[in-house]
Amino acid sequence: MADADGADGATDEQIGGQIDGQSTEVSERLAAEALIIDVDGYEGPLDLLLTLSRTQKVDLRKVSILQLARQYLAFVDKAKELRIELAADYLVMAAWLAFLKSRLLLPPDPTDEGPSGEELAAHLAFQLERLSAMREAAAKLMGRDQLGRDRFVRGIPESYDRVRKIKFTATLMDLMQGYARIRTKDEFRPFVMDRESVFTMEQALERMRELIGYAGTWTNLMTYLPEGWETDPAKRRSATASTFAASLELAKGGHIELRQSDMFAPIQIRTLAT
Amino acid sequence: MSDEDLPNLPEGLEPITESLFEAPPEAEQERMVEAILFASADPVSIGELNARMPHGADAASAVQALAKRYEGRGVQITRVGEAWAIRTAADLGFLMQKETVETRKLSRAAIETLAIIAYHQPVTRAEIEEIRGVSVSRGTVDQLLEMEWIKFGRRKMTPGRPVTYIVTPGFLDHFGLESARDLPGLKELRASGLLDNRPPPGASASDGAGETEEQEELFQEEDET
Amino acid sequence: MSDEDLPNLPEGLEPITESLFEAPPEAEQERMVEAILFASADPVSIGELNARMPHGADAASAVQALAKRYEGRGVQITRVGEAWAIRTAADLGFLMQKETVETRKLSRAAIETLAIIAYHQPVTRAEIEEIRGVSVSRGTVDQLLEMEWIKFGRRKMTPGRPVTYIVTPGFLDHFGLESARDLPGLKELRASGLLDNRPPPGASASDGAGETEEQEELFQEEDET
Repeated sequence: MADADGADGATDEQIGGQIDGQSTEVSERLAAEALIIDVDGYEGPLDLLLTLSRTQKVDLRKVSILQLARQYLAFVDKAKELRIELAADYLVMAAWLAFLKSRLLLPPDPTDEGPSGEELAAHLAFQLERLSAMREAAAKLMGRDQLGRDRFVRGIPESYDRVRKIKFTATLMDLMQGYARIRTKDEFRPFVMDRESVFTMEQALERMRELIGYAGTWTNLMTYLPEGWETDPAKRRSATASTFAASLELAKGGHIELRQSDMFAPIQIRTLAT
Repeated sequence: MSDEDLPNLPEGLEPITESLFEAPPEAEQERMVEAILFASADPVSIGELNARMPHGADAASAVQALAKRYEGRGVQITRVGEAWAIRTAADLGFLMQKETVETRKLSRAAIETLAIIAYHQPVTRAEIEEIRGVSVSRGTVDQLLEMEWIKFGRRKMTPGRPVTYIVTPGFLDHFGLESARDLPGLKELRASGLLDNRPPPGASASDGAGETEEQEELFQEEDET
Repeated sequence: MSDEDLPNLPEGLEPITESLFEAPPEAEQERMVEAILFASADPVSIGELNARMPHGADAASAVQALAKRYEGRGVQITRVGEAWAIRTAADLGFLMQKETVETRKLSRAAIETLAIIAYHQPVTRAEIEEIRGVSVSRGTVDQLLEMEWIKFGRRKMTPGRPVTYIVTPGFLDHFGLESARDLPGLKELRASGLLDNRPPPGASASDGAGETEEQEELFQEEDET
């Protein structure tokens, strides 16, 4: 904490200068220079207050906040007089301390619900003590045996190899499906619609468009079934359905007309003369 | 595997697992911990030690035995949070000019901020600023984060859910602390109430109470381990 | 620095250097060597040790003493050319490897081979190939053997006396089966709708039954062994 001590010394002088008041211009200018340097050296108004409080040379808990406020305000006045630009933080603190000073000096106003001057002063004392304690703790921390300075790590660390081991696994489902795949591989194929005995409507439409031109007279729809599809029941069913659907499509387009004389009677179609 | 895990078998029948994964004798476990710790520059956790040692080994007690064996030697078996590392004895630092790492000189602000985080963790930036009475520059916190001496803790349950900072195992390792509880003067500071988050008079006290509890918890956590 | 470097002084006159830089006790020298060897990034020669240690120290004998102290420990003080270093004991090298296990699905060929063995055990390689309709690579069988899911059964009483394969208790354990007979039959597989295939044309309960019978017979044989 050599730094802080140094700051202390400087502040002592500077406070002394203020109290002396009427000194020569030269010493005033020297004091002004000291102030500029010191303001730069402080880490904010609380730090400045802490430094000022040290001049009281008493336990931080017993520091006279009133006296401290006076010292701080005197410092700020001096700074203004010497046209030192003070950071806003310092001025806010000055205003607050001026308020605190008035609170401490005037008898308490019973109508005021805010915290009393004593409470505010006690909190400020706590803040100062806490900051001081943290500074000491920081110094103790930095005084410990540090790694890379006092204590050292292994100079030749042995990086250890990562051995990758692959573990294979399978589920019962994989096993069963695998077996089924082999045992049924002759017939096995992915489940898809059996295209072999399906005659699609597109196919039927294409076929009928070619043939329709010749159907000037009423013709049985069943005669339009493609060759080879009439006998196998599955094929016949598919071809019939698609041919019928195709004929409906053609009728919708106005290419043909349909008729059926009775229920389950043959469906007949013919081209519309256009 | 502990003994409790083994099935009760009729006398004379050895469980197969036992013979397959017999834990190595204690002296051997100590050698293993010794080898692993010597090989690593970073602290190694008990969990990792156990993972690397044969099944059934008890790294925790082997480490303890090893630490005892190295008492007073040129290197020390040191505890760093949940992990263990070997470090040279501090009194021999003078021999190591060659190894000395030139660390970036920390500013006064950075050192104070670090101390505040260590003693008040988990702590928000606003709390650090209140304690120091001055705003904390981003660079200061960034530098400490970069050095991996501090890291983000969980967010505070206060409006805005601000992030908190806590110190890392790297911090403990650097300053030779077994845990945050071993910070110098921590007990005295706590006893004197200087680590309490005392809100300024007139401010609501509720925030402060919660914080202290959380802090308590954090140090407690350290205690238990 | 060796004794020869000291100036010859008249008898009775102690050289000042000697009293100023008294050599540390032997135990202390050992600690120093220990710390230096530990922290140094390279093996350290006796000359360098002497240069780094306080005046009057005898690094060579300190190294010897330290090496003795580490005999049988997890790390060894090893000579590397003209220099000395701390190294992991050779028998503990295995601790310096970290095994990472990666789980992968068994290949289709391996699964099919395994399934055939499970359903048809004991089964020869020729039989597996006949059932699969493709040749079985040596690697596939070796892999299953290595996984300890299959093992050799007894030789078949056919020309050439080929070896057979059967599944292991490890296999049953992995698939949660009491015995290979618990494997669902083809019919059940189909009935469960797990398989996207139609029964073969004209297929037949008889076909399936025959299969099962055949299998049953095989398993019976298995049981006897």
